[in-house]
Amino acid sequence: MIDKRVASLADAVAGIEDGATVLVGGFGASGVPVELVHALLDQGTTDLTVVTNNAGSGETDVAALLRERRVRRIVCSYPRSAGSVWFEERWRAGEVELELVPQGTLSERMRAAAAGLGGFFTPTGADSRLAEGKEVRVIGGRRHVFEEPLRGDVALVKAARADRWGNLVYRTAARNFGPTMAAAAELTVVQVDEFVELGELDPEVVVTPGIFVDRVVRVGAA
Amino acid sequence: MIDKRVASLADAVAGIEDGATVLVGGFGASGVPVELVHALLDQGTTDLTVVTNNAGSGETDVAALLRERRVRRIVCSYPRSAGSVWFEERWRAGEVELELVPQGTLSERMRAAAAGLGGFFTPTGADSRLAEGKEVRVIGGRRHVFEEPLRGDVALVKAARADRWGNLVYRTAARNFGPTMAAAAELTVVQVDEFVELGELDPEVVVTPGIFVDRVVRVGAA
Amino acid sequence: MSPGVRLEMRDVARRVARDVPDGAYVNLGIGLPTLVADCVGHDKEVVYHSENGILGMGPAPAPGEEDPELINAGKQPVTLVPGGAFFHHTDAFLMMRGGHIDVTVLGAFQVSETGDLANWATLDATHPPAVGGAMDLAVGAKRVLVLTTHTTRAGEPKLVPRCSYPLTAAGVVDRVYTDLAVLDVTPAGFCVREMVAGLTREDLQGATAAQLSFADDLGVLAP
Amino acid sequence: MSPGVRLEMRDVARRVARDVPDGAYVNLGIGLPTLVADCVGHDKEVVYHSENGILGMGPAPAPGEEDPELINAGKQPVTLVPGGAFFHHTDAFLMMRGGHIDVTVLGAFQVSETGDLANWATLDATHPPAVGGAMDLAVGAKRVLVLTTHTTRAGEPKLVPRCSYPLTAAGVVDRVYTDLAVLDVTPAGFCVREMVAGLTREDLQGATAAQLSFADDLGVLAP
Repeated sequence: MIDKRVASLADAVAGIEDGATVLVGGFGASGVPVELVHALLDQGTTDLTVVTNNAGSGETDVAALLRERRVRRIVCSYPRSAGSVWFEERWRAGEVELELVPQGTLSERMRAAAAGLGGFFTPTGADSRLAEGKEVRVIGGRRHVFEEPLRGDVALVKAARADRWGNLVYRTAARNFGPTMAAAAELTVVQVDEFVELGELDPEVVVTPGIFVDRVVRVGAA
Repeated sequence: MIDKRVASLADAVAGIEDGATVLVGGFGASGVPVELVHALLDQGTTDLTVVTNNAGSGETDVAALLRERRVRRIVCSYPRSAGSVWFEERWRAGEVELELVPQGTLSERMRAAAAGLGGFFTPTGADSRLAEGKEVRVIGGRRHVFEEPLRGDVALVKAARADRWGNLVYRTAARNFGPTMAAAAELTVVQVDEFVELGELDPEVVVTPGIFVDRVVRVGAA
Repeated sequence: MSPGVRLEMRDVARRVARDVPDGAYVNLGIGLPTLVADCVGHDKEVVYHSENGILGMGPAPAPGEEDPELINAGKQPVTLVPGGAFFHHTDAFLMMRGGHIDVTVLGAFQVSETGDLANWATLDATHPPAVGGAMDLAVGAKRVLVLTTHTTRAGEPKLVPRCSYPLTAAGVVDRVYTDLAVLDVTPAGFCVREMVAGLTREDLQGATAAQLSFADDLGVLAP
Repeated sequence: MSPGVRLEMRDVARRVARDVPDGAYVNLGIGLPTLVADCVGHDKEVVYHSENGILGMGPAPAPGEEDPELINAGKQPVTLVPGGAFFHHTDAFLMMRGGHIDVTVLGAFQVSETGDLANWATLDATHPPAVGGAMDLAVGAKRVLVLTTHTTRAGEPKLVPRCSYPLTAAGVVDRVYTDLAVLDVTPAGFCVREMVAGLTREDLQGATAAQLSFADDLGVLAP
């Protein structure tokens, strides 16, 4: 019997270890698994490498992890935004290491990990200083840079609905990094708004099949 | 005004040139764009490179192209099957060149073309004779072989429904190579069972967005 | 040059919009380029792409109708038009990186005469860097248009022989639209196609660090 | 060895089924391995994957209920169970290649004592080659089980020091189930875990080209 539903946010993040690489979904405030990130914060897990598109804003989610000095390293495409105060503070003080990755390369590197690839060549960034120290190869007359797969120990993802097998559907643009991150981590933890019965999700419409999902928790549950 | 619908199968394949590389969807008899392949046959196009998972069966689709000596080269993972008589005949006579590619690598190479990548490293096939002549690199202690992107001049795809923008949904396992091939070709031609009004396909459920599609034809239309 | 000769950037955006073909798949960079969508005529059907997984992005919703998850690359609320679709980030970037976007309009700090683009980082190392989708779009779109003021606020030329700012991508820019001119990047460098009225060739060259050539059928850049 | 000591392959499949854990995501190779699905008890919930884009593949449909598009890797009609999902080929192989499949059961021409697998091509060059998903599964599944007769029809051993047939993948096989024994591939070579009743260690070694060791707790291989 497969039942990936867990009863609480604490159960959802249980066992995530200090030093883990954590993929955190979301783009701006869309699709961010806020409650899961705060559960991780409450659990006290620290020394994290966080892979995420933005570095949080204000006092919530990744910004809160940065404020509480739980993040050793951040792999990110756009850490700077209105309200990314805690990232800027920690970065300026040299307390957090930043690996800046073009957004498409960030996504593609996680997909490469999900697909078991050893890496790929892309023209994105090949002419830029982000290619420094990396292998560059001319393919078809164009410079390409070699990019390595980027795997997570954990992925924290937000979706709309799940069944007990962990099949997921998302809502509008909140889908963003979810499907790729879910497939790229050893342990994938998902927060959803709603549980549905097995068989209720149309098989043509499942976006993330349950094979990629380990734990699902409903947020806002009593 | 975007309207990718064309009136006939002949219009759908018009302009496909001799010598073209044609990606043909389908797995076994599932999801094969039979009518489009026969329209290409009727048009007389020849000297083709055909990229497809199986080499056809009996007297239809790719088997018919082989019978009529329209195929110079076939890139394929499993050309041998019950009924692949014409492939075997042409191959034995040295009349068709075969590039054998592991099925996942075939699919991944087309995706790499779709994604603008210069190639990737995969462990699949790295220990086998299919890696002969290719770059092999040990990554993370494991042998990987370098595989190049595989792009089509044309993709022939079968889907279930389309709107005038070329948004597509498929039916059950007939989806197979369709979404990847549609994205990996210069000219993507799709046969569908049904046209629907723009806006009728749920935006959460579109599998192939119209950006990948150039022409759509309804088969069985009067 | 005489003051007031420069166009408003909104008018330059209108000029860009005229070059967006009917039926095009278009990605507009954040900031100034988003002005272009408002200027594309209703006689054209253009499909807007957003890097966070949207095709068929529509205008801002009415106040109170915002969906906090349905935002554009600049994190502003948007809508979806009929025929639109959602997909995940990796597919969104496959479209950008794989040559599926017909036209992108980007801002710039500098453009070089060989089409190099610098639009992601300044030389100010006290500011944390951020790149987003700038490099993916610059290398991947079929046609890269740049919409920018001709000079910086301090009056320094943005069209240069060679970028001094960190490169986004080399040799990618096709055409530049400024408040003074429309210029193509050609194998021979910048070629001016249109200039605003009241400007001399010498004025324009004076505001440009790169060497300019002028099209035989030089036109007037008008809103 | 005495005739009749060999198990029926259907019974060996039943033995394999016992090793499939509850909740596992499983891909069964075409041919013999498909027998395993029929033998997995209803006390377990196992999700079957098919390379052509199916998770939650169910048994064959009732006659007359076949959907010609809904087939398995062997091109036979199948069904979908509640909780199942369809996806495209590249995602199906991402699951296989990326370590998402817990268990795969494959056939073999030969398995070497270092876990090399040869199961895609014979030495007959007059036959066109075909590989399908064999290599993807062999390198990508978390656990690779082989289900095969212990010897060929001609009586030649399939468990060998080194494969003479073309390799599918090197060092990938975890366990082999034959009509004579269950053997683990260990750093020290094949280690016999179970043998059929009525067979001596010498008999088994005689039917095997590779050197065998025997587990301390050697068991009986029974259906």
